[in-house]
Amino acid sequence: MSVLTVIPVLIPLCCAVASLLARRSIRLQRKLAVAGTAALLFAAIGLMTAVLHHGVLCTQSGSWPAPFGITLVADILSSVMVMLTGLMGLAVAIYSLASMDEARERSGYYPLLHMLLAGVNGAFLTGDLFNLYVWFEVMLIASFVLLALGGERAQMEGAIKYVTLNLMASALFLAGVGILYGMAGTLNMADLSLKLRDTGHHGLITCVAMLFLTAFGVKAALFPVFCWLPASYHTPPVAVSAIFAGLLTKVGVYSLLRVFTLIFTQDIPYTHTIILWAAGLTMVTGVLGAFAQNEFRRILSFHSISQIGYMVMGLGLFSPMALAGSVYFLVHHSVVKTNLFLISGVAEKLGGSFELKKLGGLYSSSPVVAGLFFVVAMSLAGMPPLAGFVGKFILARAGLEAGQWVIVGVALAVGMVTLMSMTKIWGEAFWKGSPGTALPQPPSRKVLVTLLVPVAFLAALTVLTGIGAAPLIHVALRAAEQMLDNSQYIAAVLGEGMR
Amino acid sequence: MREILAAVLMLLGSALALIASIGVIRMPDMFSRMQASSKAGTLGVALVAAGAAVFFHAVPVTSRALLIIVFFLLTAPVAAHIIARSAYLMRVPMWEGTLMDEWRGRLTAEETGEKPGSPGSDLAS
Amino acid sequence: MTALPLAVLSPFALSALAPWAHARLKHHAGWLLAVLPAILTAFFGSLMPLAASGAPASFRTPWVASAGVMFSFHADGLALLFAVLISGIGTFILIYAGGYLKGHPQQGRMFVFLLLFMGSMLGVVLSDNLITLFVFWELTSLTSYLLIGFNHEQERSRRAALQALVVTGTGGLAMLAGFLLLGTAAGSMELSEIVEKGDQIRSAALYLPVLILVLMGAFTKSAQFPFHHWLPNAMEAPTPVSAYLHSATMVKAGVFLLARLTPALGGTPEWEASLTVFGAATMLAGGALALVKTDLKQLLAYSTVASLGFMVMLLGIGSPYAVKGCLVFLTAHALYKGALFMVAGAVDHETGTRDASALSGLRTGMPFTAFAAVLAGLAMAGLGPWLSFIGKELALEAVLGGGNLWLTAVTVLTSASFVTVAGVTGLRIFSGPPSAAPKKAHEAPLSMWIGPVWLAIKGALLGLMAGKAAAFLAPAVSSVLGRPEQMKLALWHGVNAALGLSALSIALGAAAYIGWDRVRSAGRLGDTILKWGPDRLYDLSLDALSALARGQTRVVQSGYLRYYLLAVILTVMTLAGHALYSRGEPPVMVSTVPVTAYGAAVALMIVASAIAAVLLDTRLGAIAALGGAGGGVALVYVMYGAPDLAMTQFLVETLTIILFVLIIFKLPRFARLSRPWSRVRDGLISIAAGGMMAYLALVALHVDLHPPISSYFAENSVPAGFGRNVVNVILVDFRALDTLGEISVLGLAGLGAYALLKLRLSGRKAV
Amino acid sequence: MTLTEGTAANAAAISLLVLAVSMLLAFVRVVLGPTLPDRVIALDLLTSCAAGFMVAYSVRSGNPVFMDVAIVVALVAFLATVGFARYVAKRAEQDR
Amino acid sequence: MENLLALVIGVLYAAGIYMMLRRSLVKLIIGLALLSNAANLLIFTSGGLVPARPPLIARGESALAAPFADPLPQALILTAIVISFGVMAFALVLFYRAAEEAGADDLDRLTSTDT
Amino acid sequence: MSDLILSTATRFLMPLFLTFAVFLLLRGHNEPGGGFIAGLVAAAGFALYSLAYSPGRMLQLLRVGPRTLIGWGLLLAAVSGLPALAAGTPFLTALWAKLHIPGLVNLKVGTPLIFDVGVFLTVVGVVLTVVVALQEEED
Amino acid sequence: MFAWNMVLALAWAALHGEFSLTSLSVGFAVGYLLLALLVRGGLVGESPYTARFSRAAGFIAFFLWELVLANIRIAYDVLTPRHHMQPGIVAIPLDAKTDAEITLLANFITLTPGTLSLDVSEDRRLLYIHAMYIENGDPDGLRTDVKNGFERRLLETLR
Repeated sequence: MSVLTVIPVLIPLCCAVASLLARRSIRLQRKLAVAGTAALLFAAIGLMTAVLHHGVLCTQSGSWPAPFGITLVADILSSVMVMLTGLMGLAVAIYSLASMDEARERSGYYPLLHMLLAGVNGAFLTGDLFNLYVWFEVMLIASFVLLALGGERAQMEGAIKYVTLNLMASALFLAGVGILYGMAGTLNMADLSLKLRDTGHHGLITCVAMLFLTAFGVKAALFPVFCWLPASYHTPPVAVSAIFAGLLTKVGVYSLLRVFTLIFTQDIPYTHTIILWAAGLTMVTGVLGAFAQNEFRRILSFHSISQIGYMVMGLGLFSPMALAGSVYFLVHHSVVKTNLFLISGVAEKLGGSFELKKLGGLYSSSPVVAGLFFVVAMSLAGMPPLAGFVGKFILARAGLEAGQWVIVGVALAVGMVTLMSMTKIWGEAFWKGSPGTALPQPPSRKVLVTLLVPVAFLAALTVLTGIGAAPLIHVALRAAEQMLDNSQYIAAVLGEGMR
Repeated sequence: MREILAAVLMLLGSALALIASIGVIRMPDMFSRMQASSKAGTLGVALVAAGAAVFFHAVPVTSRALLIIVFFLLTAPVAAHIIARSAYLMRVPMWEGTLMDEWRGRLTAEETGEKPGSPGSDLAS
Repeated sequence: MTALPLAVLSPFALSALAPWAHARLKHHAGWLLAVLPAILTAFFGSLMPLAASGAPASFRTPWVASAGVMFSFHADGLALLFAVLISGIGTFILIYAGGYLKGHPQQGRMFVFLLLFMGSMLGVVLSDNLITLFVFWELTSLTSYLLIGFNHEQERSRRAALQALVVTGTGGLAMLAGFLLLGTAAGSMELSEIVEKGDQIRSAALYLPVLILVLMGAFTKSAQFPFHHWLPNAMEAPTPVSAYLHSATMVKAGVFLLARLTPALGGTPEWEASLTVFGAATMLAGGALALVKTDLKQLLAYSTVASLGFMVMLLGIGSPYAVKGCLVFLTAHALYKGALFMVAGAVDHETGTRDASALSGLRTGMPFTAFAAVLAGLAMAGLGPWLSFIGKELALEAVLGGGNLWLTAVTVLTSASFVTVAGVTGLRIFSGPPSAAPKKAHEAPLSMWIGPVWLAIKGALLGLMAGKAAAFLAPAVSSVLGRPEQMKLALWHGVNAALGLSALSIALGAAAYIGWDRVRSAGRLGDTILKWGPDRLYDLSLDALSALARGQTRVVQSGYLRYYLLAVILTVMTLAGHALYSRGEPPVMVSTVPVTAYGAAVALMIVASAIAAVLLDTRLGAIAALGGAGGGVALVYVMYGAPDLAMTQFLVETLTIILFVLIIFKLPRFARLSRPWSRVRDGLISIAAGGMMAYLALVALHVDLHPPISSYFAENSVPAGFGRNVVNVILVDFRALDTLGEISVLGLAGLGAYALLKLRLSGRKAV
Repeated sequence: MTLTEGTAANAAAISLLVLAVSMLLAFVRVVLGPTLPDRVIALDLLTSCAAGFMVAYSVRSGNPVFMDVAIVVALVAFLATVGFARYVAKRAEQDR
Repeated sequence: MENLLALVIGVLYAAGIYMMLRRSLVKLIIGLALLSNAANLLIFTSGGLVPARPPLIARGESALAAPFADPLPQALILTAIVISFGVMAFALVLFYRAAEEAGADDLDRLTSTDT
Repeated sequence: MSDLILSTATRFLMPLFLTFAVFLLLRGHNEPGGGFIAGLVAAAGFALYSLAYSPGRMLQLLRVGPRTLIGWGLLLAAVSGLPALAAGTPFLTALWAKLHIPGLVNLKVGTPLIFDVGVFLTVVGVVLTVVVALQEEED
Repeated sequence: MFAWNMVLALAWAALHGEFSLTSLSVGFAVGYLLLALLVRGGLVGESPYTARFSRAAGFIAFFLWELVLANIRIAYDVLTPRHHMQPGIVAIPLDAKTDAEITLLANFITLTPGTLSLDVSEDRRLLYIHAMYIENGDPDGLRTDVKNGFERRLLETLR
């Protein structure tokens, strides 16, 4: 049973190595990409079921008992996130088959993709703070390379900012881990939670919490440290943008959720108020940024920021409903944003550009793509009955229950502006007549179908999780309860037998 | 006795290292600085290592000390040589008191890129 | 009763088949698709007795139960009244759309959207749960966005569609917040329960916010002043859309909501004041502006705005007369306005113009259309023995009963305006000599005149058979008033004040009709005012938002990496510093490990190297200084018992230098790029940041909350790990997972560097 | 106190200081330059002194394990110098 | 000694941050290197300093004798050093390629992808 | 950079580097050393060779492509954790066996050592990949 | 070849700190493997080797003496305020032929007083050295010193 907590890391890791060794055969790598991500999804589903039935699962890697070795822990939050990784991985892997250029494939695209997934899953599953740093770095370096792979000028510019700011965040993270170890003498998160529990308003711990907040804030793209995201997300190939949008910032949010529910709960009125403020400002700046853009993927990038604000808002409100909203929003946003990026790629293939000015006429020429975009975009904008609405609704409800009127108002208003910029894309790229510039050679039917299969799959998912939101919300609520009452987590990690 | 021998060796070695570093600061041009560092530095470290060998008086330490000495004796001159050669080719300025240069004469103009009156190129990159 | 949700969802299901039907049957598909709403009309009609008996059909199943969301429907009188109107008019709209958009390449999509809209609208009126209602509410906004923008290649259509969406969407979001608060105040999300708890809600502290937020939603949807502007603009939509959404159904959703919530929220001074004031203002604005328009659809749109204001005002008054008047008028309005819009569409379709001032004498070319128009026009003017006449009488009665002179005056003026508009749209263009229209007028096809004719006749019949109408409307009135209410309708109430006022308004209207041209030229002023009206305001606010967005982005997302870095640094400093300051920082204690002279010298060297790295203006010099710092750090590791670290540090330092040296050749030289003041600023910030980290290091060193876990490693390394180098045992055994990740990082870095050097897609330098 | 006592240990402490000062002096040359080869030889000397420092520290602490570090330093310092020299030579070729 | 090392850490951080705030790519990367050194030293220092007692168990012994340098921070730092080496190597190549694509070392010329 | 003295010296130094590296690798469990350090030393040796001769010569000497080395190294490290799974214990649990050849070897051999070898190979592979790529870039 | 292998075996044993048969043979085996690898890679050709330990010992003694002298002289020059040196670059004709001979000679020259090898000419006939003390500005004396002192002894030892 507990082996399930390792499998989601091992599968992509092994696939990465295998693709690396098979670097001369692209065909093999492609097959491996789809098979590996499918297996990952399968394993994630297994993990999820197991966690839902048996409670928190963990593996003491190397058989070393909990605070000493590295524990891999899967609670509901983790398994939800792992499931997302599997989903996004599979969708993007299939999409890549048709969209990735051969030069990049030859240069190690697939191993990098697998490694990215391994890093992300590692980060989701680890129960050790330093190990979290390591997986962060795995994920980061994989993303660095994916971002820069190809070496076009825009990619380089984006990559420099992305790399520098993320390294800065890593350095902060590392410093925080070091100081925390110096104080508490342990790295296991459950152990830290126990050891820091009774310290009360300890200035230093709060201060370290702020180091973590900033470090994870950078990775999650929170205000005011999100600048790397809009600078870089639109530069790499679409499939890469998509997987980034789906997973990378989520790891930051996940870490915030984990750390600020498990470890730094000594001074909730102080820390979580700051988080709430950051969330509100993130929403506003992000959405305004998007409003100013005129390029498909840049709009999407900025929206990623504002949506991150929603996820973090749940953490700031710190109630079961709010945290459930965060979890739900994480899932929703991954699915939707990945999909929007994928669609932007299809639009580019059909219309020849990412610039809204140069796009047009897709509503008439490609109604299926238009329909898919509309559904997904409206989900992002929080239109009912799609998933985005449910997430926003739960958060708004939680906010009102907590009496946080301002943030709810901001969240709703931001939803409105999001809707406006989604309709901007819709109006410009789809409704508007074709601008008459020379269109590219349309992709072959086979290519188009391969591109649209993951898009349609994810779109169906966003509709389903909207209309049939109940099961997912149930899971999210259970996850939230586990977060708020971390005794289960701690017992699972520390209470198991010694070697 | 052994203690004292070790102490003397180490002090001597570190003194040599100090001399080397003073030489590196004081000497007027790159080549003479190198003369100071490549010899005094190497011997200095070797003496310190020898002092350690004497102090511990055990086979593993002695062999390690020997290894250090051998490494230094092997690498230091090569390092000095390649730096000096590159520096020369780069036309690092020599001390004004330099008496002769039998190499420059034998390098063809094409090899050196000799231009009348061209000063040493700026190496401060 | 599961038939209820099935009925609501059936249009959605059918919409999935519509493209297929259209592909097979082309424009005839409208006839086929119209079967469903016809059946639905009958179905909803059949539920009416249940509602009248006080045991309305309902259905409830959990949706998102944990968040209090039920998928529940409740078919009381009010809901059924609307449902019948929606499906009934929808039947003819589908048929009409088949003819109107004949041959249009995207006609299939029109069917899809219309059906989707119909389903959403049915959902709005039948929902019992607030959130379910909201879901359908927003769906109507969305579908109407798609419908208004149907002529999507035109900029104006897109603008109108967006405007409608933005205005109604904003209101919708406010309403969502209002609903959530309402649910909190009432302790239930089910409307059927909420309406029972009126007193509890009205006395709750949240009452005012709930009221304001809900009104925001209702007013925007129902185009109340000052949010009315989207409705006339929405006339960019094809006529079936205007007829359906913007006269008969969607715009009435707001009225519906107010009626629905009257038992819960109504009756307070706040309610009354806001509804009557906004309603009256809307009536005036709509009525006045309708007079100065010549475009048939614009004319009708503004009069619709005025009608909506009328209904809102009546709900504000809230007396039984007013409610009855409101609902009767609403029904009548839906019938005649739908008919008139379809007429206008048919005229446009056949003649190629909608300019009322340019059209005349169409009766000969389009007899059936003219018939419908005249009937509907009479209804609109409140002249004939039609249902609308009864409604107007009731309304006047109610206004008089309220005793408010202003409202009375407004009502009369608005009614007069209706008369004029009715004259123009129902009479003027059909009478007189035939005009020189762009196209020779022919009668529209059956699909396009059957609707208006039927609706117009229906309006007339309901008036003539007032008893039947009363029976039909009574349950709805009871729903709104929150108690069973007897209802008798009669055409003739005898001569009273209301009749007098009615006559006055007709006279005024007729006068305006006769002098229509003069009225219009006088109304030019109104046009100029309109330029600065809410429509303009909408544009301005969008521009302002845009400017704000651009400005903010320029500042925040400047593109300069160093500002981003500064943001990160300043953020962490502010947060951490404030945490220490406000949470009470622990004091710094003195060192416990004695300072050695050589240790100090090594420390000095690291400091000197770091400073040198900053100050040196040659790249390799700076790199050499970096090497010095790294070496110094390695010596610190040596001094404090970490040989493995020292080795690694040295090796890594050296290899880094090698890499630098290999690559530096290709990098440009240092240049002093930044200005002095920015150097000073950065210097100060970095010193502050460094100081903070130093302070943190010191504090952390002396705060030992718990002893470290390392003793475990010290004890188990040999017996369980079989290694005497504890660090290495940790690396390859205790914490091997870290190491696995770490070599993955390393491997990726190597591959990445390789790929980056070898793959150059920009073609600058082919390899 | 974990450090050893005795004549040799005291001498080691003194040589540690002397070596550290040598490193500092060598570092001064690294900073002063003026040419790259000057810096390189100074850095080379600096690493040699660091190796000596480690050896002396072994004596000071009575733990010979640090001599292994010195071996690594000795081996690897050479590599850095070769790297720099290579760069200088390339520059020389380029300037030619 | 801790005070002194704290000072060193502070200076390393300050220097690293200052270097990163310059406009030159090379300075940026040198700053990064200084920063990672600073972070490592921070971990090392805050884990506690024990002079001259490396965590090596003598032959024949089964456990470390009481005062010993904490091996865990050492293992962490070792990992961190290697990671930052990998990242540094990649960043170096990346920056080189960026300078090549942009034709300059000046970071201010690399602003086209924002907004 | 063809330099007679350097290249000759390299020929003598290379074996030393590599011997030392293998030495560090094998004893890393007990004394300072281990896969990283050994890998870095070995890589330094090869890098020296590459600098003194040429990347091509170095690759000839290495015979396995450095990128393949990375792959094998990662594979070895990852796979060393798998036997534990087969044995029903958590991932990366060490399995040890006594390797005893009378008069020659008396060692405990376990999966952590295999892991360390994986680390070694990866490190060598990475450093050489980058060095070679950069050197080729220069030319 | 064998000798070099032996050296590696010894180094191995030295590193292990125990000169037992086991460590020596393991060291030999490791060294053999590495060397075999290197030979196949074309790094190490066959190198002539004959044991001339006595001459070697004499040479080492001579060299150590020279090394000490060199250091004293440098120290003197460094520590006194005036520069006594008369530097210059001198070309020295070579009798040494093989790579190893030339390299060893150059290295020893670098390590001994006042001289520093700079380069070997393309045709391997000249060794350029930087000398600190060219007495009276006469390079020939220096040349003779080097040729008779170092090169002769070294070649005698090696050949």
